[in-house]
Amino acid sequence: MNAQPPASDTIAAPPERRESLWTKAAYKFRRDRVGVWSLAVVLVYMAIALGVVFGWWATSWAELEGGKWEPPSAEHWFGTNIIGQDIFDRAIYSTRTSFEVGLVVAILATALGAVLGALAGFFSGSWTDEIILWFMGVLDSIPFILFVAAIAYSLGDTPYAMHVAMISTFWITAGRLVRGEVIKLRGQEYVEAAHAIGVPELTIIFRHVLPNTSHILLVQATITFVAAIKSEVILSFLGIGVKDGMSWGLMIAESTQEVLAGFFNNFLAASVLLFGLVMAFNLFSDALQDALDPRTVAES
Amino acid sequence: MAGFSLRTNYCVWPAWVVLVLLLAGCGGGSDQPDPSLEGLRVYRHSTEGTPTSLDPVQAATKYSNLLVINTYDTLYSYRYLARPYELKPNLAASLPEISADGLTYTIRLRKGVRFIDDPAFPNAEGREVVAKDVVYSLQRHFDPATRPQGAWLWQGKIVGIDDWKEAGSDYSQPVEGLRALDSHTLQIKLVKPFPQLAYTLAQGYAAVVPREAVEKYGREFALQPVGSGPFRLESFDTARAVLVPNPDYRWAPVDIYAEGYDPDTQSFSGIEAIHGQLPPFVDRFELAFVQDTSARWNSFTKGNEIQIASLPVELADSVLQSKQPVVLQPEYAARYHVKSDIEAGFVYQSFNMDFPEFGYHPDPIQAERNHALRCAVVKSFDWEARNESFYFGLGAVFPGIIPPVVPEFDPELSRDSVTRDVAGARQLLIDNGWNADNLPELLYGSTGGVRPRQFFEQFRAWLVEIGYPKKKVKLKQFASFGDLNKQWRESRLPYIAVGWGLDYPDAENTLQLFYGPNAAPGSNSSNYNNPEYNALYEQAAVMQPSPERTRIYRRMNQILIDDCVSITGLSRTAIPIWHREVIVYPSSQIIGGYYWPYIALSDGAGGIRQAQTESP
Amino acid sequence: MELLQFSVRKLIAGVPLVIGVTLISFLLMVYFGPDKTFDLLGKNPTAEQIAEVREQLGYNKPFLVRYGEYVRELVTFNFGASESTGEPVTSLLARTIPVSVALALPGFILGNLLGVALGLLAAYYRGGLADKFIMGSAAIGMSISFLIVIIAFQIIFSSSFGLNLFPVRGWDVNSIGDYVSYVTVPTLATVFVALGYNTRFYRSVIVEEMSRDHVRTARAFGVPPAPLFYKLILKNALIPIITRIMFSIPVIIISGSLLLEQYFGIPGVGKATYDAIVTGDQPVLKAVVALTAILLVIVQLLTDILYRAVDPRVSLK
Amino acid sequence: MTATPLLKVTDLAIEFSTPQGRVRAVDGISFDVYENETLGIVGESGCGKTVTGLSLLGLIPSPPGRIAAGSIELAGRNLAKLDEAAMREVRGGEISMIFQEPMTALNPVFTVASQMTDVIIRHKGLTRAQARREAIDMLGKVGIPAPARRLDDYPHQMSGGMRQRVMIAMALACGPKLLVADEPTTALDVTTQAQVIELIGQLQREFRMAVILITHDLGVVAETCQRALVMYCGRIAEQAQIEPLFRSPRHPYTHGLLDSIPRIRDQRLTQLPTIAGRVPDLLNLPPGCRFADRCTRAQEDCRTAEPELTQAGQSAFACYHPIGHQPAEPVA
Repeated sequence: MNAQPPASDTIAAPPERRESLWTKAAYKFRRDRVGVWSLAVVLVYMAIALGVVFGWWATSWAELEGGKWEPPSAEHWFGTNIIGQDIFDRAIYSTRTSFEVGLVVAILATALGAVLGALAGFFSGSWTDEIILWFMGVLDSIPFILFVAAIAYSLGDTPYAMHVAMISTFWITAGRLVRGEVIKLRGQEYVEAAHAIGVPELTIIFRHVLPNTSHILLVQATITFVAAIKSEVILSFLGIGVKDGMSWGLMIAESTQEVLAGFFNNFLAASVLLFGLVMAFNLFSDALQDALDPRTVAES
Repeated sequence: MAGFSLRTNYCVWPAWVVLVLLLAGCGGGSDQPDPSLEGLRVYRHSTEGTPTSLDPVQAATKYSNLLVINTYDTLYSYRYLARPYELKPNLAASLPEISADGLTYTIRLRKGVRFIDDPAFPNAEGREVVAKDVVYSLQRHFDPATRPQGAWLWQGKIVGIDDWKEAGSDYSQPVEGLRALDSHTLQIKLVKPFPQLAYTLAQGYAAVVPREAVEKYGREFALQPVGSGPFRLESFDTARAVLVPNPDYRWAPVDIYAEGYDPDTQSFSGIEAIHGQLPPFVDRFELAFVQDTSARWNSFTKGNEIQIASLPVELADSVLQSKQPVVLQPEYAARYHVKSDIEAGFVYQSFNMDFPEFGYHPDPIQAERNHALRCAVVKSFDWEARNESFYFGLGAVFPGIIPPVVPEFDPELSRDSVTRDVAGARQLLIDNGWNADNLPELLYGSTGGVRPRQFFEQFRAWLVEIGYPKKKVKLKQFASFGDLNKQWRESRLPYIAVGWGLDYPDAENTLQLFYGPNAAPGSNSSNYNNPEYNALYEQAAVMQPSPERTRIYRRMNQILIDDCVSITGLSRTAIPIWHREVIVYPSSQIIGGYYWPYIALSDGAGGIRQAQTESP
Repeated sequence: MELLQFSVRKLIAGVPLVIGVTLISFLLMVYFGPDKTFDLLGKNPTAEQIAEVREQLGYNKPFLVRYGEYVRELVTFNFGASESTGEPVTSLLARTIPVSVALALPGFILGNLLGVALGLLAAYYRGGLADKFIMGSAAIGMSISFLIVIIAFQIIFSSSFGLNLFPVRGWDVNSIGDYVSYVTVPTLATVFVALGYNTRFYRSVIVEEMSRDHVRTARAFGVPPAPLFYKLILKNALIPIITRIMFSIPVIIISGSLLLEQYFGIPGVGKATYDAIVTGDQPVLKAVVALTAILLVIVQLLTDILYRAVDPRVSLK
Repeated sequence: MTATPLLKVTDLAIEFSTPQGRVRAVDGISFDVYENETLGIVGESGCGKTVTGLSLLGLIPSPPGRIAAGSIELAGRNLAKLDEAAMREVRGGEISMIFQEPMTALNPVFTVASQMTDVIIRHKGLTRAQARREAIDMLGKVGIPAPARRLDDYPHQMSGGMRQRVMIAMALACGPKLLVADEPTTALDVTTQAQVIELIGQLQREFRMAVILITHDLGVVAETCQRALVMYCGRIAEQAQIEPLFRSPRHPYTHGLLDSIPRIRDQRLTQLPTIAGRVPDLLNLPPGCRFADRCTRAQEDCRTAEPELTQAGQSAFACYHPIGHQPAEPVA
């Protein structure tokens, strides 16, 4: 957790309580057994994903290595699929896809939310704010899955259509949270001091105010990560998700035709791995939230 | 500081009550039969696709076509049990009288056939179907306002029809080649011989509609068939349709021998029970549109839901005892019948010859290299594996584009073009200077969904085996078939994977797929344009079936094989499976949809279930 | 009178939202949406036929003209007929929306009632075993994909491999019995998936309200737990609850449960809309989008009025 | 002042369990309150004074808190042993409490009438109409103009001072024997503070009840109380009548507190003396005197054993090296 606000110049130093917020949070988090374990699980998944990126394993996920629907064996741990591809390799490879989708969407959506939310919050009451709020309201109003489908279809065959679709809806929550926090921070002395000595507004926003919302952004990013992974599965099932490569959603989509024949390998491999990651990330996110919430000090 | 307890329990008892009640309530649901259907003979059908429009001019899909030909009358239809498919008169009184030059067709209509009662008619009473209705129904394909999809069948073939359209599609103006000579005689004059004309009149496109209804319902006509067919539509939405027999239809006792009954292959279905009986044999025909394979199978095996489905390929090994012939495992055989139903059509993949990377190239040397590349891809393709993975291993793999269901099929043709030869393919690439660096990127276009993706992955793996870099074989999935179709029609994809369903059992229907003038936006998505082939096509197209014509067809087929334009082909085998209580010999082909009126329910004792009013 | 003025003001203030929603949706779904042309053409079209269909579909007109036409249709709420089936859009909506509502409502109500009940129990036994168990289950429920639940539930409850209690799919509703039999499995799936989220939500709302100063005041004056919970705390908790429930309404009505409708073959508006997006059926999309926007404005108005009824601090001014 | 105290708190200890372990927020304090007397409890935030106040009404948040030891006797009844139902009768009836934040202490979605009459009906068994008259009467007594009209207002329609008056009216409506006022003026502006303090004093005389005034504001204590406890870190540091406490504080902590009050007569603007250092962590208390680390007078013995509260002259204090010279003797 090194998302501390960057050291700032002497004039408008962020309040000291930030430092203590992060150290306290780290302290609290370390004492949260569930949180630590879930983080460990997430890290294991991440290591698997990195291994795929670097080509250490699951390199032959696309090759036809065996017969149709071979049962699990030493060679194919989860058996093979309808065209003889190794299901274990594909499930492992999909970890990477999940992380890619989750990270890209979480980072970009949170960043977009942070920027627009900070602008709206800092200039709250102005036209900038009105327009951003209007935009949020509008995007919020279109039912999620239809909106995503519409974007995915209008971008057609772009491999990143799904990412774009998710980012353009998921940033809103982050945006609203940051906006609220910035409105609070705006009234603080150090911001007013920076104003008084003529620090440009954008510098104030992005160097002095925004870093102080980083605890909110971090939690929101983890929540978005989970949402993105779960959405990927459904969108891939509907055929508007992952275009290139392999994902758990595609594996589950593939399995819907097989489970009734008793071929559960695709279904189990994908859903168990998916469940594990989502569960771990959910718990991690909760623990993080608790750790960063100043109100939970006295709680058991 | 937040947590405190209220120490006494009773403030949460309502929460407990809610929980307990809800959980108890959840167990209560049950499956009850609809009392209003008590005693009715209900048959529950299923198809894997949903029809969109029921207007005959838009009956482009198998699913629309099925409903159209069963609610409307067509001049001709196919015999129920005859294989290969045989045409028979339907609304027409007999097969057409054709002039010696093959240009004038005279068709006499059955008398006394009436449209169903509908508010569109005076007094809401259905009137008689006359020859003018047939003229009107065909004219509609040349009226852009109706958004017709079948015009290509007759375009440039019926005298004056294109001019009629050009002049503004005015129904008050006559078309020279399409006339009602009297109330029950229709005359069609052709520009050039069109031996397949009678077949086209058995398609849903040619179903006969009353002008009154078209004008009364406007766009909604597409949802409200007003025909003279064996059924009338009671309700229709995206999930299902309900049909009831048309009581005024010309029902007649069934003569299964006249329908082409073959005891050797068909007696298992118990079809003899309907011989001599007077249809309709069901009172209510429910048709569910179930896209999802597993949902369809679940519904089928429940017992009280759909009674017919196609066997999911995933289940072949657990349900079937043997595949050739198809025999069910005993526990299934006790409940179901099954048959193997080879497709009247085939799947194939094709290069788009418009693309200089793979197809025609102004430089003859490069053109030759491209030819070698195409042939290498053809050799890489493992039709047997494709068949094994996705078609129970029961599909018919055949060289070229003349599929086994048409009479012109040549069983003796060399199977080299459908035999995998990795070493040969590699050698071919090396000989022609192809290597991983200079091989062009191959973009594989398909619709969305799981199956097309599996097809692609399998194909890519094969290409990788002949030395194609994995990164150069790319999948491009499109949102809808319309979008993919658009890419083909606009010649924007270098490689197409496609299936073709026969509109009629004549190889002309597949050979036209490579006829130069049919190039994009036409049906020739390969944009193949070979003068020799084109000339042969033009020659054969006007010929009546004959050994000479068959020879020309086969010559054309060979040209296509030699040019390595297409990787082809496979006629898929569907395995319809149905409950034993249903007496039917189904066909899932677009030309096979005429069996619905003959479907009967068994009485469990070798006979058929009679309507309740007749049996005490 | 105050209410009427407020409503009018609020509806006028909703105009930018309607414009925004329709503009963005129109742009995405209709203008850049899939091309319907080739769905409406046969296997072997000519360039002339393609041009005719494009003309009929209005693809050749500039964006502003098309949007302008849309606005006119929006005002008169006359969107014509589906390009796919020819069914008038109004009758399509009238046919599909009740199905979606009937499908989604039981799950929605049960999910929320159970959520409140479990949230209350968890809050009540806060920190105790019951709380840990309930919240642990909620975390598990939240981590299972809806898709997996649907597939599993269909096999468990409806198929001959499982309990075989309910119809696998379809929607052939003529009586209460039919309704119950068709709606049960989708409802169970919805409840299963929504419950985790709902329980967490209600628990946090209730815990939040329980920790308010005025609750301590009430206890300091000897208010017994039952009125404290069901009168004092619940009325305060109603604001977030109303918000959550009201803003679910447009979603229930418009997108329904697309996945459920798709998987269980239920002819609801979610599937109809999805099909329209996939095939570029402009009239249906236009109508659905317009309906969404209008519903939203109405829901916001109703929500504000409800807030007012619950919380005297909210002013309608 | 009668011989028997109205409230007798003996060796009261209150524990909270935290993830890091158990914490004694209040650690063995004893004090008496007599009828018609105002007792001040003073200390920095976190010293345990509010928890002490809440414990009198059985309002310690539980879990995580609980009364670990000691007794709270109100007119001879041990409140610490009462069950919840009996305790509810005490709350608002025999003991009332008013809180620091008038803005949030009233339920925002119910009218003042509803909140007041509920309490009156519950404790006095009156009809709604009678309760209403009573409420109007009480609002008049606490100085709310046009009480009959204001009764149907919602809290947000009133100013902070008015709300605190409403709180007081509610608290006194059932004629409690003891009023616990927890920082009743902290959130108010200065003029209103004075009025509210005066009101409490006036009503105390009128109703002849005992008041415990919990505050960090020594000025308020000096003005209203007869006696005061100074608490530090869950313990009583010093306990005395007001006059000696302010004139000659014995505990160095009391001294430090008094020193940090600005005095008007100091014309020069100098930095106010503050008590250096931090309050020790309740989880890691030093072995000796809890104040030792911040104390200028601390010596070796202060760091080994904790000093007991001892009576010396007019004060009782817990210190080995008190200010002044009186010899120490244990409290009786």
